[in-house]
Amino acid sequence: QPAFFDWLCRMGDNALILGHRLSEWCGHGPVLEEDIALANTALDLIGHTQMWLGLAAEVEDAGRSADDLAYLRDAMKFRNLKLVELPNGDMGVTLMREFLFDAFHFELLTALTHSTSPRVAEIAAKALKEVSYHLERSSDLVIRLGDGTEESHARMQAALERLWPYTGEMFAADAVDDAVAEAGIAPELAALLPRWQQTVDEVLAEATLSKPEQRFDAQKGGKQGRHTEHLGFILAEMQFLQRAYPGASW
Amino acid sequence: QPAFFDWLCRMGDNALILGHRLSEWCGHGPVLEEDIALANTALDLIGHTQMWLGLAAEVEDAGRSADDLAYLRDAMKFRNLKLVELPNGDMGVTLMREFLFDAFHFELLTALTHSTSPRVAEIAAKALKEVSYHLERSSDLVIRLGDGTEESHARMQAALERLWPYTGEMFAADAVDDAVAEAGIAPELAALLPRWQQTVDEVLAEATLSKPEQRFDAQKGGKQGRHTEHLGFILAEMQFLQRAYPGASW
Amino acid sequence: MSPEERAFQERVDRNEKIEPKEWMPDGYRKTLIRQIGQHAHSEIVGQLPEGNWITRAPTLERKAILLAKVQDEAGHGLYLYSAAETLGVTRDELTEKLLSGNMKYSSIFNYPTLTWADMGAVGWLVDGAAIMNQVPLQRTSYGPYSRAMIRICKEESFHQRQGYAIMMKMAKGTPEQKEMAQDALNRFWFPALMMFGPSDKDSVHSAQSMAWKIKMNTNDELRQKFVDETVPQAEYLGLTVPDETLSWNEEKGGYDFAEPDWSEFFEVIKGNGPCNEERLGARRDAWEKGAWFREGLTAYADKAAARRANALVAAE
Amino acid sequence: MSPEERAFQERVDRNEKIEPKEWMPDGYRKTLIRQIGQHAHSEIVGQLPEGNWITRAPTLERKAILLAKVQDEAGHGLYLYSAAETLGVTRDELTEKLLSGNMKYSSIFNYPTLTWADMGAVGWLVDGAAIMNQVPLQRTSYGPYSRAMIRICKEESFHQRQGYAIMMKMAKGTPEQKEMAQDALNRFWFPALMMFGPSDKDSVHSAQSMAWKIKMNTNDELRQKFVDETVPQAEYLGLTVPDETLSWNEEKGGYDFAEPDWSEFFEVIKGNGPCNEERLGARRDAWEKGAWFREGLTAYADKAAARRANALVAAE
Repeated sequence: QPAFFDWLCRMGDNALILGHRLSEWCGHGPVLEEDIALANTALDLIGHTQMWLGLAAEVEDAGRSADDLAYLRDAMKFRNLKLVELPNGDMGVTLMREFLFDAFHFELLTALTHSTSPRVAEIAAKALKEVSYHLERSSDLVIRLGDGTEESHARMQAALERLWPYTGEMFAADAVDDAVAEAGIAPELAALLPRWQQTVDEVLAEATLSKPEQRFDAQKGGKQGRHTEHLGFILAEMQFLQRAYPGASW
Repeated sequence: QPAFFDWLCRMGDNALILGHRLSEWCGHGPVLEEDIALANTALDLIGHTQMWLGLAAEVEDAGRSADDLAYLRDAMKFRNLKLVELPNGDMGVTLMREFLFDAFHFELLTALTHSTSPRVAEIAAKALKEVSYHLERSSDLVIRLGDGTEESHARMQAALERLWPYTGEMFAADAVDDAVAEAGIAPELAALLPRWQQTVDEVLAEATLSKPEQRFDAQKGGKQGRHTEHLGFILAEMQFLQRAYPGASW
Repeated sequence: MSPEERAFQERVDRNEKIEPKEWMPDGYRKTLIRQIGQHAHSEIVGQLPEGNWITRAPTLERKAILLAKVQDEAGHGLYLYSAAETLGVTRDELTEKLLSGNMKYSSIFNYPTLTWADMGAVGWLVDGAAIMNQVPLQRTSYGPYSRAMIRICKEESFHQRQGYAIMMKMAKGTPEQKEMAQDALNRFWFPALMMFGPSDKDSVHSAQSMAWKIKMNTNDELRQKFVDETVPQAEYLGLTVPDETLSWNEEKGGYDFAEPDWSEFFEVIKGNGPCNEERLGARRDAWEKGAWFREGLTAYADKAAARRANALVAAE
Repeated sequence: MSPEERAFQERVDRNEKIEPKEWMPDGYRKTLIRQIGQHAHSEIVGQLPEGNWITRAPTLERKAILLAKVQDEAGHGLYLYSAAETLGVTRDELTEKLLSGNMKYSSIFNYPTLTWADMGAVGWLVDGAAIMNQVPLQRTSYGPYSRAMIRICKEESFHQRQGYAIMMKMAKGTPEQKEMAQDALNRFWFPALMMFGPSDKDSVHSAQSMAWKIKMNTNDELRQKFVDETVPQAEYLGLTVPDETLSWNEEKGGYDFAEPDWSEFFEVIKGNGPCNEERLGARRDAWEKGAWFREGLTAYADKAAARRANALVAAE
């Protein structure tokens, strides 16, 4: 049960923090269509956050709500991947991150539709529809920008190098992951790796980008609450009103 | 008394917010000497904050401390000038802002050493020593960068244009300023303007910079709690720990 | 009036819609491009003051609602740019004009959003005033514009209700929340009144635009209507409209109210508003930093087209 | 050994200080440049993890103390670069080597500061380990380096006490604060042990450096000393050192403790630490963005010199 709660927080926190990062682009995108698409993706992710953290709150059964979990935990208690909390960088970094995460997210949710927990399966099915579209869109843009101008190619390659060491954390299982896998709630993370690699290989090839040679798992710890220095600043901003006006209703 | 409190908050908040902005440069300055000088100026300003807000808390006599005032007021209750909350921009903007403020700060503190309030006079005398040095340094750098390369000249001129509309607020007296002036606590703000103008004119001339033609008082309201959108983000960051862990001792 | 012009005016008078490829007077086309373009720009720039609070929205639900709203605004920008494009101007041309300062956007977006209550006030007052302007424009003479307005008005009135709901929460909330709500009303009241433009007597181009049904009501008519609808809403919230002269005028069946400070209005238009520099700066920055992105997509499209052409040649 | 080298070594053995203009072996000079340079770089990069919390310091007093501390570190960087410059290398040359990755800085600064307790842990453990390394270096053979160390050690021990004071507040504070304190100790313990370098048996260059009195103690000696001093301090705080094997060894009069994970150490040195990219990125960024500033000051200095020269000519 504590493992299930922890795992649900991981699902919710990934959606929340990535949604936060994407929403930072609002009004600042390179073309109007992109502004809309990013806001839309952010909106989907906030919707997922409500579902995952809502279920986490139920499972915990300690009187906390999804909002309490989102707004009243400090960084040590957040369970998101380091990948999703990195700063947006240029649009290349933002899109490459989306793609690398979407490709994982898609495989994970697909597997979760067969979860032994009906609630999890139900949320996954809802989210999967949206995430299929996220992946379609981010793959497409990675390909077009990778195989665009020299500059767009260079930026996409740089983005890939920057993010690569953070991707391994998605597949690095710990005791929490093992416990939910054993209960049939979630898949073995390692089992998702081959299909993720295949998607990534195919898209990078079409995008004329080279897979980095560095280790892909140098940067871990987010799932256990050991984050980058960036998360604290995200939370300071995100949680300000709830912290400054405790108990107020909005 | 409420006017005195408000006025003391203005003094303290200017120091606090400008100190905050300068401290953002820590470790990111263009040369080591500059890193040190900016940290030192920030440190002086935080010291002034402690004195002004400390006195404000005493005058208010409502059980609040200087830290309470710094960490538990939201933006509407902050009384600093808009000038000091603007983002740092490049080092040109940062130094030009310092100069424009230092030149005012110097005149103001000089006058305050003759305050009818011995406490105010005492704080002003302490702060004046440091601010004399701030002004000396920022004038010198404005001159050297204004009369440096073409690029440094252009950046300093751009910084001046950007900041100019925010300078008039320093001299725009309202009921609070009138009340403390009448009580002999503080000078008439308008009386400080000629000497400020003279300092600015002299330094800009030597820096080969042109005084902007726009209005110098288009941007006001900070002293009355109507700020720019930037202040809220400063406070979210600055106040995080006090807000997240109410009542904790640090 | 030439025979063509007369025939055109008669169609307008009969409430027929003018469609893109049909003949229209040059002035009609130019005025429409200016008006629709400025409206589009306003939607785009209008993302910024509300976007400012997305990352700080106080609950997940409020965050989702705000995101959806800002996204709608970008969508409105899209419809409107498309409508303008039917008049023979490209979106990029219009954007360049915005960024160079040759075209304006609504001055209201040069005011800052300082507390969460402003998310309420913007929805309630700013969208409210916008709707007041836009509802009649659903019947405007230019077909694509009229159709864009119909879509937009539907969404805007939804936004206005959401804004009012936020104001309600704030006005009925803690003392601090109520203070924020009142402060937001204080700050946005007069700028909202300015959204209808200067008094009719000072307004240029109005008569011709009204004859062409590009403008359907006078500025003063709309402003009066707005005040009459909004004052009772403020009362219901328990908030005070920041106008001491406000009073019900039985005879005219509407409120008497103070004019906004038009010198402030003209200062803001001149660029001296609280956020002109931030707003246009943000848009310029987005445009400049996005150049590589747009160029990348174009280059890919060109390559893809060339590849398809080559494939066709090879197949023959 | 040449006669010069022999004479040099005898001076070192007699604890005479070597001064800048005096003869010294090439290897001595090079090793010192590397060591002092890396130490200087560590002070500069070391501003970043603590700088990360200045804007979020929880009280005005803590903010002032932290600002002063980070400022001291920059000052230490200055002394050390000056000491290195006496060996015939410029600060800019050293900086370029740092930024290109050809010179290192202490790996400890590649770890993030995640909570306010880290401001305590860094002062207590990181400055503590640094002092342990530096105190003996006050007696190092190279005069300018020795004098820099004397100044630095005085300030560092002040910093260490401040860090310990923060830990005390946290460890004796609310349950959340205590949790942060324990977590900080958990994260910084082994990286602090790594600060003394690999075990003596794996350490290159050590013997020569010790003969030259550039290095005064072996890595393992210092590490043991650090553990022996620090463990009781942790106990006094009521915190648990994250080493289950830790135990008092009566016979050796010191603690037995677990070695850090040296593969992690080498990974961090290779660039795979949690913050390598951020730290070096921040310094590169500062350097690049500051180019116009440095060039501006240089240009002004040149102009001013020319003006003085002209004035002299005119006066003659």
